[in-house]
Amino acid sequence: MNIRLYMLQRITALIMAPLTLGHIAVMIYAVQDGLSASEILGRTQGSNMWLLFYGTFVVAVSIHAAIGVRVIVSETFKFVGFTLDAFAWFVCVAMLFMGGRAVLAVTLL
Amino acid sequence: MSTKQENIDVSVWRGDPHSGNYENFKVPAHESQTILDVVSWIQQNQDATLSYRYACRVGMCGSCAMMVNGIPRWTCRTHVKKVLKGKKLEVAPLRNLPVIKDLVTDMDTFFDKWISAEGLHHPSKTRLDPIEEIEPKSLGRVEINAGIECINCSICYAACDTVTNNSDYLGPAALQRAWTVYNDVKDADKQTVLNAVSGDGGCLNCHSQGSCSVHCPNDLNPMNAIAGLKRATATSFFNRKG
Amino acid sequence: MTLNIDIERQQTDILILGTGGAGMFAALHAQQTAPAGTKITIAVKGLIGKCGCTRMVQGGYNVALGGGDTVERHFMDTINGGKWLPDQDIAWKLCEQAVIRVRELENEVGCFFDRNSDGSLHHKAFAGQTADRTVHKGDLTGIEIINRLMEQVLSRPIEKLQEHRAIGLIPTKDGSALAGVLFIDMRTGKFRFVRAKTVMMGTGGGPTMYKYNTPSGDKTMDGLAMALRAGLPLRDMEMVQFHPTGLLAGEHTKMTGTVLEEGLRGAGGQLLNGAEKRFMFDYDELGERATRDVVSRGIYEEMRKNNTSKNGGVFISMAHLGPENVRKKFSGMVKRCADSGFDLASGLVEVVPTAHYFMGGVVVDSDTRTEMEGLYVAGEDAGGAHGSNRLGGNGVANSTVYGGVAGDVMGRDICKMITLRDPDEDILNQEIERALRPLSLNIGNVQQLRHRLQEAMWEDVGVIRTETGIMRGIARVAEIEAELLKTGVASDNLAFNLTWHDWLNMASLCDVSAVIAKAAIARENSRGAHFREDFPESGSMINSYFTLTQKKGDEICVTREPVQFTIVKPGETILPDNEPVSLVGV
Amino acid sequence: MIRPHRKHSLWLAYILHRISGFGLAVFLPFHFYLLSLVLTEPDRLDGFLSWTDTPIVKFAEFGLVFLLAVHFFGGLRLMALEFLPWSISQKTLVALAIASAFLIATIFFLQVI
Ligand SMILES: Cc1cc2nc3c(=O)[nH]c(=O)nc-3n(C[C@H](O)[C@H](O)[C@H](O)COP(=O)(O)OP(=O)(O)OC[C@H]3O[C@@H](n4cnc5c(N)ncnc54)[C@H](O)[C@@H]3O)c2cc1C
Ligand code: HEM
Ligand code: SF4
Ligand code: F3S
Ligand code: FES
Repeated sequence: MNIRLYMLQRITALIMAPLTLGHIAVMIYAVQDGLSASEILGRTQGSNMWLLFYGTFVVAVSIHAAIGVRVIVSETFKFVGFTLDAFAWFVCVAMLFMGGRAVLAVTLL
Repeated sequence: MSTKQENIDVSVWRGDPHSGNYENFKVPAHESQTILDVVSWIQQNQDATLSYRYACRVGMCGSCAMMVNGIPRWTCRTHVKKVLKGKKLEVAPLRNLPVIKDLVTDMDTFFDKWISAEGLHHPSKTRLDPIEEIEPKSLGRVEINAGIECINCSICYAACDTVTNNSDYLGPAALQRAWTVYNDVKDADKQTVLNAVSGDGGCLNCHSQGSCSVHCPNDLNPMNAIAGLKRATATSFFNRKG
Repeated sequence: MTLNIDIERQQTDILILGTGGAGMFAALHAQQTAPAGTKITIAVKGLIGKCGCTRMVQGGYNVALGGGDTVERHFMDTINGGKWLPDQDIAWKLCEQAVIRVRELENEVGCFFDRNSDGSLHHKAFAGQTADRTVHKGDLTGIEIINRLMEQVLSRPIEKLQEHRAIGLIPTKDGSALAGVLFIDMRTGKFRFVRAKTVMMGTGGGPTMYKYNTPSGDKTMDGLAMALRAGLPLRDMEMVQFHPTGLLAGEHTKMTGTVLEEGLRGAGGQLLNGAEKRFMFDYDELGERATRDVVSRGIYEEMRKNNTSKNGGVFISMAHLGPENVRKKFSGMVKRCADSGFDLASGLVEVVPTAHYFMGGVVVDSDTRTEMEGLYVAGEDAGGAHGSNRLGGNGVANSTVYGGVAGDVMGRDICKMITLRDPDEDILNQEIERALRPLSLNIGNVQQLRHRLQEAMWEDVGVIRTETGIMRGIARVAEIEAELLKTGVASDNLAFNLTWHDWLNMASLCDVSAVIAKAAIARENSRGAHFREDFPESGSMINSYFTLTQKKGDEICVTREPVQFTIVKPGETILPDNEPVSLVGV
Repeated sequence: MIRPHRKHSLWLAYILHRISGFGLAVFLPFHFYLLSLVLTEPDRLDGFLSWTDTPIVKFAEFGLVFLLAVHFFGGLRLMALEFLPWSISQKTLVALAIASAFLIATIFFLQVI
């Protein structure tokens, strides 16, 4: 763990904190009001605000999770050096890809 | 004392760096009896070849730590009654350190890491200078006082799973010492300390498992000290960037 | 026995034995003083910095650094406390250099001693002194000192031989100089002979031949036993300091004998006999606040009268000072007692006098040189600084001051020593044979012998002595030693074989016990720690003598040597005329 | 079996944080996948929406929220511990974090049902 990874992990966590809270709040609020999922989608789709909201989340979570999994893998399976970095990058890119598609799906369409 | 002699069933890890297993002994119970007393009774009366280490026998030297029923403890100050499960006791060498023989571990890595963490004073003055006036309530001193009575017993080091999982990790005691050096107004080279503890095996690896603070026999709080180092590391990261 | 044992041989320039205050400072100073490229090796029976008594120092360190205190006053207290027996040059240098050493500890080594709230150094009052001069770090001063020294030593290019037990000082063939030291590498059980140009011995004495004793378990008089065998003269060997309040918790626990802090009595702690009655005022008008030797004798008297507690001691009681208060003020002691099952704050805790410090030691000059070229001795192994009694706080001052002196002197002397000396191989073999002896004998119980030795010394050469008692003690020690020489130890695995080392410990303890007893016979008066019921007077001060013990052939010879009053004579003082007698409480 | 030296709330909080973090890292991609079905197969949007009504998916989604809640509060606790020089008992924080996680997750669960 070096200082850059450490700081990135904390900063992304701090970014995600309000976003997750917001996300969960919206969900609770929405469902409580008897709105269906499709109505939520209706709201988010085409909105740049929500694109930004979830886009940021996906970027942050990809970085955050990649670093997190990197630590777990290095401690548990003793991965080091290139293998470890490659693994972390893979996680990051995969998350970005999956998350990116999802965000596009719920906001752009 | 006419009551009939009670015994404790003690299983003790025996072995060398390559292999080992537990052996069972029956040890007479006494009213005032520490784990160290139990272990040395075995060596003195039952198995003369049992190896263990101690020196001060009053909790000052940190030589006698072992795993007692799975928990790292100073054996000279652990009363048998405090840890007895039924009438059973299991004693093993300290975790996370190589075994020399039986209950004796090689503590060199622990101390090497202490030095790698720059856990030592970097003088700013000489023996010809007067003793510096330092208020005991000053901020740095309060931080130092909280951590300075460490006896380097390695109990925290044995308790920490991050040490187990990451052989580069400097460990709680070394980092705590570094934190005290970092807070010392007399120290001339705090940046060296910070560099030493913010690198690969440094404070950023700590996951705040807290086993160090929970098991420290002196009630010190290395977890807190490490958090201090993390803060200092982060601050200096931003300062250098900015 | 033919010796086809393989001995590992190695060499160094400066070899240091022990990692107490003396050993560590010797290493640091040698490193600072010796020419670049000098090889320094430090060998120790335990782990570096984690054994020995310096680490166990509670009360603190005497130094004349404030409050109107002066080196002269510290010196006069030391001489008075030692009942005019100290070597005055050694005592003077101790007091003078302590000032520098404490500054060095603070400024270079990184120790921090407690401060007053305004930031200035705090000095506390220790019994028997005329000024508040003891600097300390709470009541864990030794941990602060040794941990900081340890870090410095570990971070320097000094060769470490840990868990290496010195078993013999090996001279040259002509016996004039030291060639090197023989060790057992305890981890493997192998012998190692280290040749060195200079050797500093700082193995720290340790009167652990008494039933109740305070020092760490590794200290068993090895150094003095080696010096005795090497034919070096030892002085003041009858002088064993007892601490009055050792914890008494039964024979089967190592807690027994460990010190309950002096401050308990100072704060008003009361000593009660078996009937729970105070008794110290029967012996001294200061009651519990009298000096260590007086209180120890008071307790011992009660014990002789059988006015004892369950385990055969007396009680210390703190409860009348308010349990909460006690818990706050002596938190460390309260916690320690609680860990071993006693309630110091509100209950009664059994205590007993316990052998604490050994004033006797190898004869050295104030540069730590001995009679034998190449051998230097410092710390508790060296005699002369304390005379018949050591002031609380002068022990760690002595080891750190003279360890540093030894390092400096060796660092300079090494320049004159071009080559290593060749050992007397016969003596080397003899020492190996001596150590191997128990491995080929029928196995017995060494610990039982140790108990018997401790009983004998406690009963017959202990707190209160008489000629008949000491003679009986000498006979008992001889008998036990003879049995030891017939007692074997299992030899199937010599790696970390503690029982073998117990045997070797016993051998050292028996040798030195005999010397203590013989020196005690030779002193026919009572001074400081040495109290002869048959000679209760202190004798003429101006004709003071100290005892000198030396092994000649197989014979142990004790002589009396007149004390040289090189700085001040009894009845005089070096303090200026109008100085107050005491600054304490002024 | 939790080894004896680990039996305390701080270690428990650590392992919960680790498991929940890892769990999130494993399951979040599935969540993403579900959502992205919208993009790749718009026709199945309706199907998807009704699909979320099936108990198994609901349960999975609840699990995700629960993990997130645990990890979220655990993470906040951690960062508070690291960045704020607090000296109050960390144990209360741990308890608080876990309790809140349960609370939120349960509210959410009840609401969805
Ligand atoms: C409980 C206690 C409290 C004390 N409190 C005070 C106090 O408050 N103030 C004060 O001034 N003094 C105090 N003293 C006395 C003080 O500790 C000693 O005077 C001083 O520390 C001795 O230092 P040293 O370096 O000579 O020996 P030590 O510190 O005892 O070191 C001896 C070293 O030699 C090693 N050694 C022994 N045998 C061998 C061998 N055969 N081979 C290799 N190495 C060996 C030991 O393992 C150890 O490392 C106290 C002593 C005790 C026991
Ligand atoms: C929502 C707010 C979040 C916060 C406040 C947060 C906070 C943190 C923190 C502080 C750590 C460091 C733990 C340590 O070093 O011991 C961490 C680790 C981790 N996080 Fe998060 N996180 C959040 C969301 C997520 C999400 C959504 C994921 C998954 C996709 C995730 C996955 C991980 C993983 C795998 C780790 C590594 C765990 C470990 O090292 O034990 N986190 N998190
Ligand atoms: S911090 Fe506590 S447990 Fe760790 S080495 Fe120091 S005294 Fe031992
Ligand atoms: S147990 Fe280990 S992970 Fe950190 S808080 Fe203590 S060092
Ligand atoms: S023997 Fe020294 S701490 Fe236990």
